[in-house]
Amino acid sequence: MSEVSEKKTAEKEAMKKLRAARKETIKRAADKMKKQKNAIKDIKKQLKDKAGTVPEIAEATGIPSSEVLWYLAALKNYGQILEGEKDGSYFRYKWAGNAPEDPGE
Amino acid sequence: MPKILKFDALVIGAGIAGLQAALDLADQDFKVAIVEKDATIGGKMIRLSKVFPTLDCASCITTPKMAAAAHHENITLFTYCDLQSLDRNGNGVTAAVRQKTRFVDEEKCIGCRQCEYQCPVYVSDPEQGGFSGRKAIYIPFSNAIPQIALMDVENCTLCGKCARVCPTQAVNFFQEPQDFLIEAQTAVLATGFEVTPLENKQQYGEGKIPNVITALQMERLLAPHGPYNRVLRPSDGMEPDSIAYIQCAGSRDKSMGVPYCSRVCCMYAIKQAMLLSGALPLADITIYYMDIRAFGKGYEQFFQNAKAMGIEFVKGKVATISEGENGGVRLHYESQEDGGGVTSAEHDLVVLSLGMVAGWNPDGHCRISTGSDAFIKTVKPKIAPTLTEMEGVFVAGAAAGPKDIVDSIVEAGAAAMEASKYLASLNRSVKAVA
Amino acid sequence: MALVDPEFTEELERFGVDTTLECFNCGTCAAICPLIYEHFPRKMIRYAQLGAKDRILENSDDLWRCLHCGLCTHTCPREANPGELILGLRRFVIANWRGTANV
Amino acid sequence: MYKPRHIIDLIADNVRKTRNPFGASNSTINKWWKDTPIQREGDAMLFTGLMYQLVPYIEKSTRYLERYEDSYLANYVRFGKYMPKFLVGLAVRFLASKEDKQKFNGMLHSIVKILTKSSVDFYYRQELDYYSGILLYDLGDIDGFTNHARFVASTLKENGVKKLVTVDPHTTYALKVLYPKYTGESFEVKTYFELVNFKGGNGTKQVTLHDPCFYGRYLELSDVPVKVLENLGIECLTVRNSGQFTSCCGGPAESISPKLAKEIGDRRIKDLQATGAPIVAMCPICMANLRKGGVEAEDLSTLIARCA
Amino acid sequence: MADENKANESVSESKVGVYICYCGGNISDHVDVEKVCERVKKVPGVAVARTNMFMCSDPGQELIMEDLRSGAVDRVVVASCAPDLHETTFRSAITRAGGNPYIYEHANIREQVSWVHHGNVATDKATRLVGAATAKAKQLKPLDPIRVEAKQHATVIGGGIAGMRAAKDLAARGFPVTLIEKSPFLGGRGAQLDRVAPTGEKVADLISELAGEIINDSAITVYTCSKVKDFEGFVGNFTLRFEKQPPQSAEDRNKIKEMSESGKGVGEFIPFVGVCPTEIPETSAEFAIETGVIILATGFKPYVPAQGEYGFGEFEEVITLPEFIRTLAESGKNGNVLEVNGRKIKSVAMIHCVGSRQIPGVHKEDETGHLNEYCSRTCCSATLHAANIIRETYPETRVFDFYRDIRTYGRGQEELYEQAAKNKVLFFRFEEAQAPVVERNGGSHGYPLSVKTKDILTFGEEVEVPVDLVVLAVGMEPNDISDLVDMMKLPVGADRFLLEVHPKLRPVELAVMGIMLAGTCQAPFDITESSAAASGAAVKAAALLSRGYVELDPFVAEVDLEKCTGTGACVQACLREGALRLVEMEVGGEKAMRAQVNPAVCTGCGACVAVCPENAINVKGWTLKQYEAMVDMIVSEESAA
Repeated sequence: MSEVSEKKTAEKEAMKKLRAARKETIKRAADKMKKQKNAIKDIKKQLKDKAGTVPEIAEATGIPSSEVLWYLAALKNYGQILEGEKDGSYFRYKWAGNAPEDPGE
Repeated sequence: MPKILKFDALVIGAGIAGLQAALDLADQDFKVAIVEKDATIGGKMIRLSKVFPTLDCASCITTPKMAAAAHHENITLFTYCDLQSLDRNGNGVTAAVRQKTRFVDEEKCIGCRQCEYQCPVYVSDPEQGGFSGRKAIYIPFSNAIPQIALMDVENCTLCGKCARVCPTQAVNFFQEPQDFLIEAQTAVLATGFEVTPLENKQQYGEGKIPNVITALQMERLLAPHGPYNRVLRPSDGMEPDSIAYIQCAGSRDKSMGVPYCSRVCCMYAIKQAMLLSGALPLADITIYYMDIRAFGKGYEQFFQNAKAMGIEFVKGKVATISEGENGGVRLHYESQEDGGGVTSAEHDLVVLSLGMVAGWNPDGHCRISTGSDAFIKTVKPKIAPTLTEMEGVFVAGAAAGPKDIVDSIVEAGAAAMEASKYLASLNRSVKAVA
Repeated sequence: MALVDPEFTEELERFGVDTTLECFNCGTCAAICPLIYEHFPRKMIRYAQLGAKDRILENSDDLWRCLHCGLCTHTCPREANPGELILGLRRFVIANWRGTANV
Repeated sequence: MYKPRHIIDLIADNVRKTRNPFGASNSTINKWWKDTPIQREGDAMLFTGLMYQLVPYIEKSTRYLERYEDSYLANYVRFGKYMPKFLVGLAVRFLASKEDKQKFNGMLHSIVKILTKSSVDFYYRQELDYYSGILLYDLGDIDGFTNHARFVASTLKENGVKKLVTVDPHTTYALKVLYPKYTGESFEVKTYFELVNFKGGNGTKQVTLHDPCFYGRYLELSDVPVKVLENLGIECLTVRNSGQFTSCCGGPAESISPKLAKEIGDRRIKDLQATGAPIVAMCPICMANLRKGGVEAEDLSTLIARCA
Repeated sequence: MADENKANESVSESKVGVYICYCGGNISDHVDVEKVCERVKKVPGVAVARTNMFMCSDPGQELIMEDLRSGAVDRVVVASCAPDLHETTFRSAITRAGGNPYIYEHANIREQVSWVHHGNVATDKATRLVGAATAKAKQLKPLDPIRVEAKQHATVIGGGIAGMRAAKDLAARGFPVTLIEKSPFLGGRGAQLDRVAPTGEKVADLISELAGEIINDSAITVYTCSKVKDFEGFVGNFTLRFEKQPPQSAEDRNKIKEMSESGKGVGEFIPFVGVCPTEIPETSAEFAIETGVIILATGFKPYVPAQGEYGFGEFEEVITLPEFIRTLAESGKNGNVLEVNGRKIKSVAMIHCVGSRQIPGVHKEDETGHLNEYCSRTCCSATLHAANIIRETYPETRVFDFYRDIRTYGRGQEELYEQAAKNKVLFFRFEEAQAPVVERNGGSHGYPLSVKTKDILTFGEEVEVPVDLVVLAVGMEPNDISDLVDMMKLPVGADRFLLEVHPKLRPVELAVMGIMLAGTCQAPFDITESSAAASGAAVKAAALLSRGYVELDPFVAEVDLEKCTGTGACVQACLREGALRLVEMEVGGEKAMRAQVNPAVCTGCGACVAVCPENAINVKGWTLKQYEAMVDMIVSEESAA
């Protein structure tokens, strides 16, 4: 029992050190993650009720359209976005109803 | 003292040339080690959509060779490993190899991707031309070999979610690189190529003009599990009506330091054009070129078919690219055939047919020099084209100059032949001594 | 059109131009030239390659459109120095004028 | 478009007669030094090549030419050489405004200020400061250029000049690259901004730098002014087509086709205005041609002098 | 009792696993793969049905292996591309999972479905094909491959650079090699060159080196003046009969004459002839060899322009590039102007793509009705190389080059093009439909010929070049080996070159197992590429020989002795000599004649099955019962939509 907890403490210590050593990278990654979370939240909000095209989502969220497409591709990759019907030269995208929640939330 | 592993033959690079050379050696019952810098084997080819002139899907050809190598009883794979040095040593060669850190225990990982699903950070995915995101811990792609996750520490917040969810406790934040030696009697260099850097040609926008993409990026758009699962314009997701190819965007151009022809660009552009006209039947596709170099078996016929399919070929090198209206891309060129003079055309999506530059510089790693083109020098280019300056070390594929897949595979066989002859000569001399 | 006169490129060497035939007619110079004028400067270079002196003299005024800005020379994939070629052709034309005037 | 032959003959004739393309005496044109005390002895000679001084005349006369381009009057240009007053009279006596002359002379004064502040040991002798002949070279009159250049080079040599500080790209290119090739005489040539060696200053603002072709491509000097300004706390914004890929201001076409010059200039102005910051030039020809397109660019010299 | 039940019910108890591939979209773009999967799950005997993006990928194969290991399935059906691509991939996966590779059935739903049908029809057809495969799979029995010893010997046919390269490689690897060459000389077409592009090496040195190695290697037996007469056998056990005879063709006799005039002997390189490795036979003799593998290196011949093509045959001043190369090499330098047959050549035109890149409707077919639509790959570099030699050796001889596309693709070749430009070669570009015209010159310019073309580089204007000589850069055509093609049943492509199995998967192998191809009998190649192809072929041969045996698929005829009545109908019908015969054996205590199969020779064609009145003979793995099961399933409702 004590051996296990000792090991745990040691691990925690090591992680602490590692966090300190990688402080800057972690900060950068965390900032990026935060920005991503907000963007994904905004996109999700747009798509909750109705499917949208990239320019529509970009217009509504204020996120540049190239980034919107990137998020949609990334989210689609992990099953959170589905491609819908084509509308003119653009496709509509919708939030996948049964997809697991984004683990980051 | 680092551990020493012994093999008959060592192959550097697990692209199609390296895999073929390894298979041809292993099929003769030689023990082969493959060292690959990437996290997966398969090289550039596994990242392609379909391949000319047969239009087979690249995966259909590459995956079985990857699987065959991975499962061959005579082949051992060392992925995510850098070759530090390669030196002659007695009758053979010694390679110093560094196993880079995946931060995932390779023995324990079962490739279940739980870590990947749980990871909260999205990272631009180079495997998808940057058009999509993967996570900070990930498996390179679905048909990667081996199916082992790796961590991108530059984008990791050390939140620990991956470690908690891993069913085999494979995540190891404290992993260190491991150095080891491989001793072999012969080696084959199959270090491949990289595409010409975009920065070399300022007039083509240096990658900053929206909807100007590279041909390798187009491979991803056309590939079965590409970023969008279809061809869309990256600036806003529009399905393009007009697509243009700029040939010699990274070759035959002394102003960018690449005077030689890259040999594959004409054919891959034609191939992509054909695939595009299948995927987007209404789209106009134009290829701007200087000379179409369809030299291989069946290539000229492939080119003529493309013309017959309505793909437009325009003679003239595009001089500059600029941003057009509504996400369009404007090309400026001299129209040579219709006497039209200098003109410009606007397209929804423009693909740069970038060329090949050497993938690996042996300088500082082994005593092999390169030609003026920076590819590995061969010493008997005509009758023994895979011989290098180093005894017992042979070269195959694009490592010795731009080459298409067919030529690379054939040359890999030739390198394997040279290596097996070398092995046979050593064994005979050993026998003679005994 | 007139016969090809290969001697001309050697004649041009007197005017400081020795890369006439190094151009492989890709058209970069014409397209990058700020003038955006027909096939200029490649047209002139091609006439020089062919030795079409009469064409050069007929169209000689075009030579002076060139700004000597050097963009074509800088971007020429063959390093054939199109800008200097135009300059050399100007010299040839001027010598021709002056020579003719002397006759 | 004017007949190149007429223009060339006119200019060649002027240079032959008066050592500058306008057919006026150098002393009429070159007066900027009069109100500035500069030593007549030193290490390097300031060599203006008269470009800054000539620009007000060029500008006015080309505006005149522009008016008549493609009109029947254009043909009369060829009589110019028989009537030297055609240009001299127009340009020198009436057209160049005092205001303009002062402005361009002011740039030379700034350069003197910069060199002094940089502790450069330089001197000036107006009687040795000649037009370089570059226009003749550009127009293809290689004989005219060579004759003139030989004269200038030998005059400088005879007077013991070894080092030159130049102020504009055309003269710099002529002296640095063409003179050794065509006259056999070499000088150590530096542009004034290569000699700036002070830092600090009061500028935190941003500017748009227009690289002249000769600095950008022929002499590959574009990085230097950027560094100089950076040291003064001035940020140079990225301009589409700059450095080795800079776009011509159109100026060089002005003697043959002012219309063309303006067309090209207007396109360049679009590139420059895209950044939104004030435009800075470093060549008198560029300045003049940008101005024709409605852009009042500041000269690099006055900017440096102002912010130093 | 229990065992017996199991045996009887084995068919109905077979647990079939069905694995359906998306093939990236190749299949799934047209076939609703998931729907097929759902439907197939309902087919009796299907234990599991799964899909994957790429079944051939490692994770895809792992699905199959996992089901086999866990015992969930014992028969495997993969529905994917054509079996020639991946059947072996999946068989070896089954082997790795501990199963018998022949419990496997392949349904081709790409070439046979998604590439030719679209929409619901495609999905329905795919379902039926998968259903049929499943029905057959239930009936599959484990089989053992037929193992035959491979003769440790290789034969190379053709003594050019590729043939020599392959022979030397295999000998150095430790296998005895026979090299058969039809002419008296080694060196092939390569010997008819001088210096080679782009390295400038002398072929004399290259061929001398290779031929020397061949002659001095005791493991290599060279037969020149020899032609293959007869061929039989199968991989690992071929028999070749060939005849060695005194040279008869005019070409050979000329070369022998040149040899004697050169004063050079056996083993020495004679320019434009080659190396004679051994005495030239004076009498005919027949030989036979038994060999494990055969490498074909039968080479190419240069295209001969049609009468009047660019003035060929009409004007003596029009010659082909090979002729010119020889002329250039043999004309001693004599001043700054090239001389040909005493004629000063001040101006040469070189025309590309003669006999290559021909276009139906533009170019005329040859007398056999063929057009060479392919690019001959080597002519651009060879032409520019020759142009450079002219300009560098004879500065007063001008060169004019007429091309369609300059194809200097290889390492060091673009540099040749650039060098030609530096050497002041003047280029003209023409459209295929507006080829240059070679005409007698009026004589006003002092040149015998003129070449006129609409030049793309000059904005489509017509240009005229007066010349003394026109050199036609002729392409490559395969040597006529129709005898070998018939004898060995070799696959030939539309371009008349030998056809490899697959340009990437098996680029140097022919569909006839044990026969490889090397060099220009496959396609136009330069020397570098021919050498690489030859070594590539050699390594395949080496792998086959080093194993010592060959495993053949067990899909051969099998006689059910209980049903056989010895009618001999099968022996009559058999297409392959030695595959079937009647032998005397004891049946029920009496001697009787019964059919017997030689599995190594049988090709499993099934001709015997069709004629047996007793249904006593079947092809293993393709039995009548299995066929019936497939047909039943195809027409049944179970596999219908």
